[in-house]
Amino acid sequence: MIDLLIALVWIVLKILLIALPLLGAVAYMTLAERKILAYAHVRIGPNRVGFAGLLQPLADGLKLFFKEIIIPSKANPVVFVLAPIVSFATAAAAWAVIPFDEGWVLANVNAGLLYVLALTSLGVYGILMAGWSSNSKYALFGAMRSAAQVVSYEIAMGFALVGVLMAADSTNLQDIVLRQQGGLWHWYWLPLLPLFVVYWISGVAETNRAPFDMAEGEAEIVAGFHVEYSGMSFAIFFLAEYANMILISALASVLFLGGWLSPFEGIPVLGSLFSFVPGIIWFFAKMAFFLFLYVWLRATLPRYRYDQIMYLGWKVLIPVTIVWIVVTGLLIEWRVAPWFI
Amino acid sequence: MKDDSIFELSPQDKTAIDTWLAQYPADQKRSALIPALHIAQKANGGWLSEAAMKAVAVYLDLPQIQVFEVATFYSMFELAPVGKHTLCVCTNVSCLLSGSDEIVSHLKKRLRIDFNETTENQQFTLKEVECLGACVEAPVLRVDEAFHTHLTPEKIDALLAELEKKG
Amino acid sequence: MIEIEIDGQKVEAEPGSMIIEAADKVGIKIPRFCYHKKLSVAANCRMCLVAVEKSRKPLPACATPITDGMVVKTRTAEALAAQKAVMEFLLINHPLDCPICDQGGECELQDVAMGYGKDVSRFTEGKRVIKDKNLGSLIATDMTRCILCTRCVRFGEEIAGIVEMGVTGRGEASEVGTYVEEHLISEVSGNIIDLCPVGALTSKPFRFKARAWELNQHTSIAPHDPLGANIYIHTRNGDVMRVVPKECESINETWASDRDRFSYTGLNAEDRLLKPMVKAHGEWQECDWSLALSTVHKQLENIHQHCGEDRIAAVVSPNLSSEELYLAQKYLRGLESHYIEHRLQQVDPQFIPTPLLARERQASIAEVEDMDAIFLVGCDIQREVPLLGLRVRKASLQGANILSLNPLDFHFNFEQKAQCIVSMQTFLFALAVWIQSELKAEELKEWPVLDQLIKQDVDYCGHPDERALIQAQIESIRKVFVAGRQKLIIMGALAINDPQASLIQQALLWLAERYDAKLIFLLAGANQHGAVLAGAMPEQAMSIVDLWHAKLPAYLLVNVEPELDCTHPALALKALHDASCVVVMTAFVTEKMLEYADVLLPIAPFSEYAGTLVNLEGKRQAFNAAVHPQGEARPAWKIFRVLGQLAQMPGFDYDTWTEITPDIPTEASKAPLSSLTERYRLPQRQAGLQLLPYWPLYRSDPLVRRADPLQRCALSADPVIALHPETAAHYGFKANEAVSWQQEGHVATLIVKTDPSLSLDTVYWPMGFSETACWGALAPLVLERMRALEENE
Amino acid sequence: MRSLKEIVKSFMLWELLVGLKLTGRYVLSKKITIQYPEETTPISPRFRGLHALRRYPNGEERCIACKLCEAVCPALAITIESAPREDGSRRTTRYDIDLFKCIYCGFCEESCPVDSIVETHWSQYHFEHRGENIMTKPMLLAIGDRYEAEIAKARAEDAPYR
Repeated sequence: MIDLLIALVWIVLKILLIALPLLGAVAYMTLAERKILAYAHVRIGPNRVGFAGLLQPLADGLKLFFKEIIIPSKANPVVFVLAPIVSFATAAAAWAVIPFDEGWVLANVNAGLLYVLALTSLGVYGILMAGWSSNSKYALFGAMRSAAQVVSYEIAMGFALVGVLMAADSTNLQDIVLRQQGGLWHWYWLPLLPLFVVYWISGVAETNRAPFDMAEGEAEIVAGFHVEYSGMSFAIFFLAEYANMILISALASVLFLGGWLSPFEGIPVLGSLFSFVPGIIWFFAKMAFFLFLYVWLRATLPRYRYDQIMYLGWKVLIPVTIVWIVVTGLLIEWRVAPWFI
Repeated sequence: MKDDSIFELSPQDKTAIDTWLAQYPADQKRSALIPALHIAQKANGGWLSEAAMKAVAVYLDLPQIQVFEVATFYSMFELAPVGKHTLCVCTNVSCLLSGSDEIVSHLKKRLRIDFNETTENQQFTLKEVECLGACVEAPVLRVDEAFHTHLTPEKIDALLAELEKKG
Repeated sequence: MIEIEIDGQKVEAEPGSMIIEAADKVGIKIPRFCYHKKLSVAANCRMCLVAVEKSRKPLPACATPITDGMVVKTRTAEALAAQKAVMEFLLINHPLDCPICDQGGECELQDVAMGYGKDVSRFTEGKRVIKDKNLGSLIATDMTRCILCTRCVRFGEEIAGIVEMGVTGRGEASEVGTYVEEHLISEVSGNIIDLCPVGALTSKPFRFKARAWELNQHTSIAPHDPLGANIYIHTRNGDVMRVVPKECESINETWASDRDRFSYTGLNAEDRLLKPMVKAHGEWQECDWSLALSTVHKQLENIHQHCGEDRIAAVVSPNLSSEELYLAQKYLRGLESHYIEHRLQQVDPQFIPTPLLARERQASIAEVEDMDAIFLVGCDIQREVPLLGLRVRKASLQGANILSLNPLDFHFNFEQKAQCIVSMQTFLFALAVWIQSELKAEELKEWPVLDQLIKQDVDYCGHPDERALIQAQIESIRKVFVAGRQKLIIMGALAINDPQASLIQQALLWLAERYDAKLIFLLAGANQHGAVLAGAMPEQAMSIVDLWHAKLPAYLLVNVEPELDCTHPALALKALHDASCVVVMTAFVTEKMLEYADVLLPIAPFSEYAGTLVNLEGKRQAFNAAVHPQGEARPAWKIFRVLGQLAQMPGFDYDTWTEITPDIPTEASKAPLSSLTERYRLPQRQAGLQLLPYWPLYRSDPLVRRADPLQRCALSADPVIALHPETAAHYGFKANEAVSWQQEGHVATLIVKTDPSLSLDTVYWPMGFSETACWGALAPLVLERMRALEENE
Repeated sequence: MRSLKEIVKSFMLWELLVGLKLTGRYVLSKKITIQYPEETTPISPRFRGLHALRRYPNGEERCIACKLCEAVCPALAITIESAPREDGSRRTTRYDIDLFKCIYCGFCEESCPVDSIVETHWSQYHFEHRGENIMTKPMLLAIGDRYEAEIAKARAEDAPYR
């Protein structure tokens, strides 16, 4: 009984250990995004609140916290309130299987990859619920677009992951990382390069980020699914979006860049020089790279048109993944070193 | 001091105007306006007061503005009190070429007045006028109703002395 | 017609007309300042210089008569150079003060300077400056701006007959003005504002108020006299800013009288009524329309039910629109009363307003100037209908003989060939003398009244000498009148308001028949014609005086201030004070109204509603609302509509005023009374002084009385009564003496002035002043008043 | 051949990379932001900020109510009412500028024959209540009085180019 209680407390502690830094990361991700976008615009960005604007996320959070939550009179209040919760819950739950370092994982599930895939797909329900319950045409448009987009890119993403699990011969994320041991050239990004690219593109699309942010499309449907949301309910959507971004970045690191593994493993001098760096730092560094890429893309690309998104998803990404799954199969069959020995 | 706001045409003046009126058709009394103004000017001591012009208007049965128009147009009608003698120097082209500026400056110096001014003893008023139509005898000076021609400063001195003597 | 060529365009024009007229006809613009089509040619501005083939120099288009085959070029290099040179000269002395000039934006000089002027002046010497003149309360001057076109001078001499302005001085010292300080005394002086091509003469009440480009223009009809002058009302932000004439050759040509032009200044007078008011327990309270209208409805309905027929009287202004008058009479007749009266100043109910007469005798306004002989009867035409006076003057200048039978010599601005100045009650005798001279003895028997008149001569016309004089004067008038080919008789307000008006009218009708002359009756107000057509008068022969005498329980006043607008004002006031219910629809409140009225309903003055007016020649003209009604004021027709609907009377379901117009008869019903020659009884001749009420030009209606600039202008009358010096001496009055007049308990102190142009025994009594609104009963009371005074002394 | 090159390029995400390179370069470039209240950019003498009505040195207001500014104003922001003053001169009785309507085009200043209405270089102002956006004549004159020195200097600097 006591053991059980201790185990429960331990689990809750571990959850908090993941969730709280995650919230902090989300907060500072917004600041980072604004800063990076500003830099790309040759501006400085927020620098007034706190030193170099470091308290800006806090100010934003406070502001949102004190804002009134308005529920439109014709909206369905239950679904309307539920929608942001669903969005954020799924984004947070997926973190259960992410390995931060060897053994540092909340739930070492064998079907981790499938679990992640399932939860990221569930996230779209939050958007759908928000869009429908708002009883606003813009919100509904946004939700419909989002649903269609997620369904389309789910396939390409799924195929890309099929390549990974073929290569690793496992769906346990820990195992996948461990299979990539041996330095920069042993990671899966190289043999599975097309799948890596497709996965990344699909990931951007899954999280409704630029240039695939059709669901928001402020130019034509003002803010899409969350047009009627304000205050904290809006903030939760925001949290979910950024949590998802971080999740996708983490997954990309795990699946293609060797998770917590050092890039210099096996390289004579550098390997031992960097051996003191804990795995989690490498993991965060890789995640940071992907997060930066998110913002960089946003600063670079204009929004796709709806039909272009569909074209890209169905006619480019899916065929590319199918082709490369076959190639991967052949690579495995022929045991191409150093990945498939 | 004479009150300038009162003026009446004397019976003699009226007869004089009537002789002029007789020369024109009965419905065109306006034709006699200039002679009538001359008569009134003489009667009023060499200048036309507003009262004098109005009296002429009443006598000729004209709107008074028509009398004002004529009286202000011609330089021989004085609209402000003048001295006993009016000296009108021509400063137009012919006279100027024959030395009227010398005559003018001499007159001004001699009388110690400028144009359109009257000497302190109320004897002379100096006026600058346009061509008097006697260019062959330039420079010309009109004193009251007489022309004095081929002027020189000496001639002027003599003339003024004579006029002053006459009083 | 001969043909000339202007700028390659063939133009046909009258021989003797000028190039500029031909060019204007086909719309070729030649710049001009001094030329005006209604004025003589002066050719002193030289702006209209054009090139004419075979002429060595450019010629002024306004002063060059056309010849057959003439080839004119208005825009050749030569013509343009001449025009530009003239422009430069004109601008030499013109100040550069367009920003503070009221003419800016509608200035002919500004417009032409845009086309022909240089942008930089070569003139570096000092500019001429001229002292401003004070021309009275209507016209502001900035004479430095004058370009000496002399349009105003020529207008004064040629059109208005005011020779007060002229050009004095010469050369650079020339200036337009009056030379001595003098106010313009003319009833049409405002036109020089329009004529002035620059900003030298501008409107004083409008001074600095608005810019031409800010104004919205609305067509309308002047509401003060029966001419129906076409005007433009200029508004800005819902306020009337000014009134200018609208060209209408057949009515007002290009002119407007000062009354029409400046009456707008009274529109927003301080005593303007903006909310309905109801008197409750002796206290006035502002209320909303529904309460006010239901109060009116209840009170009138109550009187109608308890007192029976014909117990409610409506006194309506003849300046109202036909639609209002029509609904007013419909409403009143719905209350079973026939007592609706618009003839505020007429005493003789038998006088027949024009629509009842044969139309072929009616002269049109434009015809007046073509007449050879015009006979004015009891008519101060210049001050009754100023613009018709201009037409008569025009006729006079074209050689017409103007004759008059008047109670005083009005000193018109045109020459009169012969006149007969007698007191009003001698008018009939004078006309009888004329008719007698035309008739055989037995024919005269058909005119028992005249017969009686002639026979009663000694009684009727005082002294035989006077009688002989009248006969001689009438004979000279008759001779001149008969000699004319086109003849016109104008019966004026003094005759129409006379107790014997109908007899005078019959005599004039007879004369018109006899000589095939045209007739004009100068009815009071802008729409008396329309009022008759709309039926706004009783069927019975009764006048407004009878209405006051009837002591009715209810009176309804529409746009009328009885003590100022009606004859016998004291009687009117008494009747109103005694009435149990007085409803006043008015745009303005007077103190008297607050005393006698029970309900005050604000109505819209002429600028704030639309309708039609019928002018003296029977022409129906529509006018438009220029602005929205101020406050809660409403057009009177809407008020009557609601009252009719409240009373559930049929025929009040109108949505717009235009639906009412077709319901108004266009022909008046035939004269209800029988044989005209028999129905009269000769009134008793009075001895002694006779009161002759008249409405001065600027006291004629509530709006004009509130137009402050008009009240301050030189032509505005004082509440001063006038007597012939002999009459005054006879009664022992001195000029400018204050005299106390009494009648029926009313005491008033008035100033007497003497005027030798009056006829003997006539008291020329200005109306429209509260000071003079102190008489009221019928005829012999004037004498009583005098006796009372004598007793006092 | 070219199409083959195109296909390869598109599979290599060439254009994306070019784009990323461009934005990447800007991310690293020097920033041009001015730290506003502490730093300001230099202001041209022609800068068009808050309006003012000027006076002559003797204290007489310049405006003569010619209404040209009202007429020229493309946003209909100016409302003028005029009447003769006691001394007979032409003056405004009302001169309102609605700053919500004003587009700061400077036409009013351009059209003014007496240099009365001007736009100062003052651009930092705000309103807290409804109706404060209407600048009335006394307010405009007060602004003119306060900034007259600056206004006169700016006009003088710009004068040679007019």
